[in-house]
Amino acid sequence: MRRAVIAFTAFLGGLIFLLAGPAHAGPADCQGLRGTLKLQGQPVNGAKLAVTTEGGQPVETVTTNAEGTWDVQVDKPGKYKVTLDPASLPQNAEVRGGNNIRTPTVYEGNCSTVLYALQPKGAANQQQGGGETSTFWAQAAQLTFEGLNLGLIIALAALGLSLIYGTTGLTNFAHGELVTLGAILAYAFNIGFGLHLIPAAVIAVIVAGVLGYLQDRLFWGQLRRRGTGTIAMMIISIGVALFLRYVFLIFFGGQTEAYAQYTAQPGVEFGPISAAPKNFVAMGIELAVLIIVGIALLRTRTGKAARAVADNPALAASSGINVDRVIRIIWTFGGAIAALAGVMLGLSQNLKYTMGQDVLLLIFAGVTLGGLGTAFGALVGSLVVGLFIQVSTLWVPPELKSVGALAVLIIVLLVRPQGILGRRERIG
Amino acid sequence: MDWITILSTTIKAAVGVETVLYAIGAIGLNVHFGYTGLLNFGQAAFMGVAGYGLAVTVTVMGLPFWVGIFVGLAAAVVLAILLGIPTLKLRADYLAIVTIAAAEIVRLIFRSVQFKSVFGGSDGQRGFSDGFYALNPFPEGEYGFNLGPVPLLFGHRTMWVLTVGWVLIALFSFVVYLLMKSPWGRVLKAIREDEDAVRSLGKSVFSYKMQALVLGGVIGCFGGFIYGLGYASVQPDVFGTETTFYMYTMLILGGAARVLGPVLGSMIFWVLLVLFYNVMTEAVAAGYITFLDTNQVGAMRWILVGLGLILLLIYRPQGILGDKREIAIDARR
Amino acid sequence: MHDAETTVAATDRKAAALAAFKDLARDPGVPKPDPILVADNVVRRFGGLTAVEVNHVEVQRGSITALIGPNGAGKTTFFNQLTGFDTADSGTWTFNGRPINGVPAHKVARAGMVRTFQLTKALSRLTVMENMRLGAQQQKGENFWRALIPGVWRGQEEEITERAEELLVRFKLDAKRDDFAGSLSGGQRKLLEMARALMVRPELVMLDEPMAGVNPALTQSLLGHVKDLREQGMTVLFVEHDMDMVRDISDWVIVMAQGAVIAEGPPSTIMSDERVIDAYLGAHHDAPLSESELEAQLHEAEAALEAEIHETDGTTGGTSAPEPETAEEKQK
Amino acid sequence: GGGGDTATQASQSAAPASSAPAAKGDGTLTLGTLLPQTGSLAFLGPPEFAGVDLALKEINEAGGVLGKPVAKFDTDSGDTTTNIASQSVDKLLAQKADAIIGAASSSVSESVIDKITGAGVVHFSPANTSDKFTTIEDKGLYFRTSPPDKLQGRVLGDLIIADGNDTVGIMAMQDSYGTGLADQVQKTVTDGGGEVVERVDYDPKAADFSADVAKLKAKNPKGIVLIGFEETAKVVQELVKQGMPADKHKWYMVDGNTSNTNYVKMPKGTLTGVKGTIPGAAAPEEFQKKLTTVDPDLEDFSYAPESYDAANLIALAAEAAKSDAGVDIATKLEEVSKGGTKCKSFKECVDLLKAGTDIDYDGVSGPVEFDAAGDPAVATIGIYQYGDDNKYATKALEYRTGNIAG
Amino acid sequence: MSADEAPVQSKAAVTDRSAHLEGAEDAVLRCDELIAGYLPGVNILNGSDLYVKDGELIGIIGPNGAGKSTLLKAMFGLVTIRSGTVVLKGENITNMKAHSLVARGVGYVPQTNNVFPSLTIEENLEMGAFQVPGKFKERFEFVAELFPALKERRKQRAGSLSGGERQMVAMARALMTEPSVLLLDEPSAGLSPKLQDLVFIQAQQINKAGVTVIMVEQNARRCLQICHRGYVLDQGRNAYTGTGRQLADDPKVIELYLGTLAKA
Ligand SMILES: Nc1ncnc2c1ncn2[C@@H]1O[C@H](COP(=O)(O)OP(=O)(O)OP(=O)(O)O)[C@@H](O)[C@H]1O
Ligand SMILES: Nc1ncnc2c1ncn2[C@@H]1O[C@H](COP(=O)(O)OP(=O)(O)OP(=O)(O)O)[C@@H](O)[C@H]1O
Ligand SMILES: CC(C)C[C@H](N)C(=O)O
Ligand SMILES: [Mg+2]
Ligand SMILES: [Mg+2]
Repeated sequence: MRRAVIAFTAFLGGLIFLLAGPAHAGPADCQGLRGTLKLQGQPVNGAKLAVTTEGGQPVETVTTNAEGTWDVQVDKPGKYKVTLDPASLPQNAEVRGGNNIRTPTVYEGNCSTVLYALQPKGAANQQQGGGETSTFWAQAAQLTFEGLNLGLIIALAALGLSLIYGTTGLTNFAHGELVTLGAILAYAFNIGFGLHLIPAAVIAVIVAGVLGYLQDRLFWGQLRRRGTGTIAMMIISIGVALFLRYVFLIFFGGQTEAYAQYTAQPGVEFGPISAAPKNFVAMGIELAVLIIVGIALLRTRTGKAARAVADNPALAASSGINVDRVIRIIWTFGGAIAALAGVMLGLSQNLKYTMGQDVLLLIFAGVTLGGLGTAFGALVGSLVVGLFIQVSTLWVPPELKSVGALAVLIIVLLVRPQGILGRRERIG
Repeated sequence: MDWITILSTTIKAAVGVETVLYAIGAIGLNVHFGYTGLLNFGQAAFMGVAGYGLAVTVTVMGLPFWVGIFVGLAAAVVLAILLGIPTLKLRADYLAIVTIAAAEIVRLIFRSVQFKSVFGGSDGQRGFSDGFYALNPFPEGEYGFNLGPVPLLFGHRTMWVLTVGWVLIALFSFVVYLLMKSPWGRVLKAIREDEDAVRSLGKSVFSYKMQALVLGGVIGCFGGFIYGLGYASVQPDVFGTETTFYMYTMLILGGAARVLGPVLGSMIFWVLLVLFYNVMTEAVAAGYITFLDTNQVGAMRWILVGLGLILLLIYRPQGILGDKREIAIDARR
Repeated sequence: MHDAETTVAATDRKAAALAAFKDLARDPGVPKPDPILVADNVVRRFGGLTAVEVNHVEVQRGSITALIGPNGAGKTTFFNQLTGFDTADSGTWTFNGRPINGVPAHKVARAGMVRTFQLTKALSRLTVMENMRLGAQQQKGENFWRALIPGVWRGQEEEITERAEELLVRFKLDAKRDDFAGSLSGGQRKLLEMARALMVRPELVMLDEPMAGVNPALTQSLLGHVKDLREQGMTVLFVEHDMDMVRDISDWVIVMAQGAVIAEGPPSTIMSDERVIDAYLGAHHDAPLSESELEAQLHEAEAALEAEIHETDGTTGGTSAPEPETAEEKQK
Repeated sequence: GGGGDTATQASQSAAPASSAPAAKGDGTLTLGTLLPQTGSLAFLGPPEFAGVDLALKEINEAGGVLGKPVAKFDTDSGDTTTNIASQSVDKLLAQKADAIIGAASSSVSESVIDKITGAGVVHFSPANTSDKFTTIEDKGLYFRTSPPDKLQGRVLGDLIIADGNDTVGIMAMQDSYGTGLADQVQKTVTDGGGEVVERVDYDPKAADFSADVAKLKAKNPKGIVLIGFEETAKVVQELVKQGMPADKHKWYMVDGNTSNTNYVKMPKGTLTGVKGTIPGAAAPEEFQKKLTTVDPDLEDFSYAPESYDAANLIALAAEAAKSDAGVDIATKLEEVSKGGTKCKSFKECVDLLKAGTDIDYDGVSGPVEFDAAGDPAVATIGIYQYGDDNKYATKALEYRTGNIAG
Repeated sequence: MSADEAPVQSKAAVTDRSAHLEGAEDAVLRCDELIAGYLPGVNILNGSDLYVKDGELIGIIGPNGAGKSTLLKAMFGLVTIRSGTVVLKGENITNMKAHSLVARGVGYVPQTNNVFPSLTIEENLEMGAFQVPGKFKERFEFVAELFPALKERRKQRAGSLSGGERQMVAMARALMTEPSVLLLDEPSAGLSPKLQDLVFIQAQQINKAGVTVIMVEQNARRCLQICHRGYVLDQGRNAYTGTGRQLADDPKVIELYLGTLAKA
């Protein structure tokens, strides 16, 4: 079945190529209708076409020549009616879809082309008739894959956000820009310094980690020391987001860019799924990072200290935890992970100075859905968001795909106000 | 450099249509966030449903202007209730995300091709403001005065919008002032601090939150009307998350939970934005700034706005009118 | 000393309460002559843990009832169920004969049953006075439309303020009147919490460890106030670990352990109940330690310590540990 | 308005009576630009600014307009998510701009057209292609050098049919440009005997386009039409990834995404054979060179010719009207664009004008003949084809000139 | 109700600092004329002095809002000291960060917010032993014996614990490190009588082992019974000082701070 479709497509491709050459070599000042009739790549000679005005006034009746072409010049621009006489077609040919009447419009000084797609008799509409259900499931499989792909990238970005939120209580609206930063840094090393993307990405992630460290050291940490409240910090982060985004615009420009390697990597078929090899590698890396960080947070001393700081910084300090140090580590990792997410996003899609901002809402949705401040929550929530966005397009128009995911967010929170993995606080 | 133009546009921006509409939206937000502690990040949606309510009623259904205003108001109330029922039981930060999500859903529906015949797709709707301008008491011409060499003049249409707008601002500020001094406002502020405590004192938290949500939404929806009427058009992307962000910025800038905070914040925001931009374009054009070209000035202004916002909050975290003591109380305990 | 006149007045109500309890059996769940609150089969589980499993309990109207029990016995959780702050897995309870299980918290409070929180809930960025005012019920100005016309609620507001001021003086918070509640000390929060609950003018006030962290001298004077409340016809149900207080003011004591009511009775008898001593009071249930007891305790401790020091000798470096004897000498 | 010239034409002035005496006809032609420095069209800002700058340079080298050098103020149009455009217009109006060139996006133009035309200023867009502007209420002050989507849609649709695509899938950016153009293509294709088996209107700001492409894939169309801006690069990636490369399906692009910079990093041959349509006549190469003298960093040239022509036309109309007031310019714009001695540059035209000759300015972007609605009546659409290097030859396969109307 | 009115204007307050200066000479930890507060311009501590000698058990009592907790927090670097000094074993530690004090052997149990709600009990205790992770097992066994309830529930999140259970966790957390100076802010509050006893005994035992203990208590009588010396703090100043027994028997202190209830 599948094989047949592919073969047929290849055949069509050939057909198109054959058609492409001479079709529009007509005279520049042409006013009328024309067309070419072909059956399986071979011109159809002697097919009869009757051209009438819209009202039915006969204009001309023509027969296709040896190249299969026909041409009717008209005096007045306007709507015309073209009828192909099916009887004049070769025995084995028929018009696909069966409709042999066309109603094209002729514009002043221009020729309009009229198309009759011919097919061997009985070759029932292969194009659409390929069994709706199998297409549905193939599409569903592809979309599920896309959902996982997107979900994992979101999860990575969400993890960075969740780490920082969890430790400092900062709702960081500039997180999208940290994602962008990673992508742009990798771009700079990749294009600017001519490194291969892989080392470029590694360096970018490291640099972003260092920048994350410095950001806390020189900025957020200072604010904390001044006793700036979390709401003020949140608004400050909006300022930071604006600042960074437009700095990117100045240095990177407003256009879309791609990395030097792996762009438009041709897809490979895996059963019903068609995907680029880079997607699989990226997903593997993402999953590994997510799980390692998640476990580290649960098991390592620093991870626990991070959660302790999140709960109560003063008490953490009283327990001998160097709060500033823990927060700095988190910022370093958070920045690096966000950057990695950026590289992955840039790899999977393209780079733009607003790329992070564009996914910020999804990141927030993922974090919230999973339960704020829980590492694995971010993973679960983001996967749900990613899957919903993609799979929902089976039923809703793609332009509304975010609606599905956001609606799910609202519904889940209705049932579990604390998020999927979140815990309710006790009262009293 | 053309200082006269710079001054003129800057001063005009302090009272201009943008200032008015953002101020109104921010007043509503102040009721939500400043007083009740509802982190509503969907304020733009309230403006949106109002603007579209008006636009669709007049252009698509062909009904009179006043009916449009009524429909817009009703739409805001309905949105508040629809949004409130599922969300008001959520913790503040969850509420924030859900309201963003809801607002995005509203915006995406406005801009979708599916409903293009009703909402006009991404271009929105226009041609519904005639009813409003028909009421314009100002005859055609320019109004204002010259401040020395600086002309501060508005056309009659703008003048009419501004008059209505500032009257609304005064009205809403007064209402908020009255309410927040009253026991009703006290309950809201208490909810902001600790819902359970308020519950234990016999107040229906849900009902008060809902009232606050509706009130803030209805106030905010007038911002949507002013937008629609001021520009004689509505477009979906104007009612995106950014708009809400800017309103928050203004609110915090002016001072949350202060009656005039949002108004002052909005004025400062737009003045700074316009001033930065004008000065920089002029400076680039005149060759004083050489490291930027004109294309980058637009970006530079947002950089400066971001920077200004950061600095303001660092040095005055409570906002211009805010109370330092309130900030010093750690919200965590 | 200070509450001479209240003591006199108190006697009749107290006597009435005592009389009501006089002939009651000392069994858990014993029926009271005039119960204001009756709870049946209240169960609350958290995962595998059964925090509350109360078969039957009644609270006598006009009395001061203490609810005691070891930490984690389920006292607070029980309060949460009764007042609608948590949903019980099962159970029914009535207040003034009206079933109120499943009723939301604010309605419970409006019905006249008000609780305080063990971990205080101060409304941080409201002043102490605003905190108090909030407690008052049926405020005209709490209606949206009426709030817009100050004239409508002004008078009532003044009356409320006056009442609040009186309470604040009693609770020694008058100096903090215009400070943000968020700036109060731990003990002051407890005081505010209780004063605010009293602003509601409840029929039944449920206090969750009201005096933990409150200065003893102040506690003492506040006890007088609580007794006053009883005189005004209020019913008080309180959780407390301070046995002096329990003994001083309660007419009746209910003991909970592991979620269930294990004993009930007047304070004097309950404190000598074997189960209660075991589960709750421990060896030194009564009165502060006498000198000799203290000595005994110390020696015991020393012995244990001696053993420990021998074990861990050398591992604890740093500070030069003084000889135990020195410390003991100093004590004498 | 001041000056005797304007007084004679006052009767046909649609502008409101101005109480500020110095507002109009001050002798200096002042142009304002309202073009994207930020926002979703930021990438089109540079060529558009360059076009205007080049025209201005040439105009002022040729002695300016009405004997004075032309003044110009640049502003940002942002995009529809901000209110920047409106602020910018306020500023330009305060600076006494006589004509405003912009905005690029139809949506942005729509949001400020009332403001601009209400002030009696010419609103001249080099890039708006939405059909709406043909019929919009504009007091006769709105003009554009870019052809409404009708023509491009027609040409593209016919091209698709001529190439034998009986099943067509359309991916269109969801805005007035994208959906308008897609509608036009769809209509032409359907009339010509093809079938549009899937039409996906996507949100250009979407995080990714895999679902949109998956929809297309399910229908497996022969021809795929990509209508959008720079985000098309993402769509292309997705098409390649999901197994619908250009060598299996026929891809078609449009002016918004037929770019020589957008796809160069893709593997060789990704776009081989892909065709794209761009409004504008032949031989822009020399013009492009001139542009790079104004802005050496230019990579894309879309709408630079239209911007250039817009500035020239305004200047010529001002000369013809002997006034720099917006309303006066507007009355002459149609005249200088057609019916008379053909001329191709400002210098050439202005000399003819000074000699009292009726001129017909033929621009870089095409013949530019305004109809009564202020749209170009005739325009040329070039059909370009990509080669192995993922760039298209600057020489088109074919140019089709046609009337927009009809 | 005389006691309710007017806070104490103590005439008997330690007016002569000489006693303090003299006693403080060989102190492990001493505070001199501390001035500190939370809000700008409002001082909560108005020049309080305090010293504690090696191996001493010190009690601090006083009315609510006197500044007892603030004093502890100031010593521990959690409230900014505006003037005055804190000296630990000869080293000036004024305004030093809390975690570095922990490294110097100071432990602290706050009055409120004294557990990490989203961490399990075990993790809470692990945080207590943050700087000496090697000792965790051993110390855990020790505190588990003191508060068996904790061991049973080791995997329960502290946020769901009852008030008293939290207090146990808080106390246990501080005991994880074996500090040389221990600051306790109302450790017995909210505990059952049985456990209150335990806390006081434990404080004494720890003290016996050579740990210097400073204890703030509203269970004032009990506190004064076991402490070597006591301070009465009022309005941010030392109102009375003396040995525990002296204070406990002082009629003025009884009237103003201790009450007569517990004397029964
Ligand atoms: N949300 C919850 N999740 C899990 N366990 C809980 C939760 N709430 C309470 N518990 C457990 O239920 C038991 C009863 O708690 P409760 O707070 O009612 O005790 P209490 O009697 O008030 O104790 P205390 O005197 O210490 O305040 C405790 O063991 C506590 O750990
Ligand atoms: N975070 C804070 N911000 C502002 N003021 C505060 C803060 N914490 C405490 N205060 C004020 O400082 C004073 C002393 O508080 P502190 O907590 O030290 O009292 P305390 O002696 O420990 O009382 P308690 O016995 O009730 O715990 C109180 O008046 C209180 O209002
Ligand atoms: C810059 C252009 C591609 C803009 C597009 N023609 C529009 O009208 O929106
Ligand atoms: Mg409890
Ligand atoms: Mg304290």
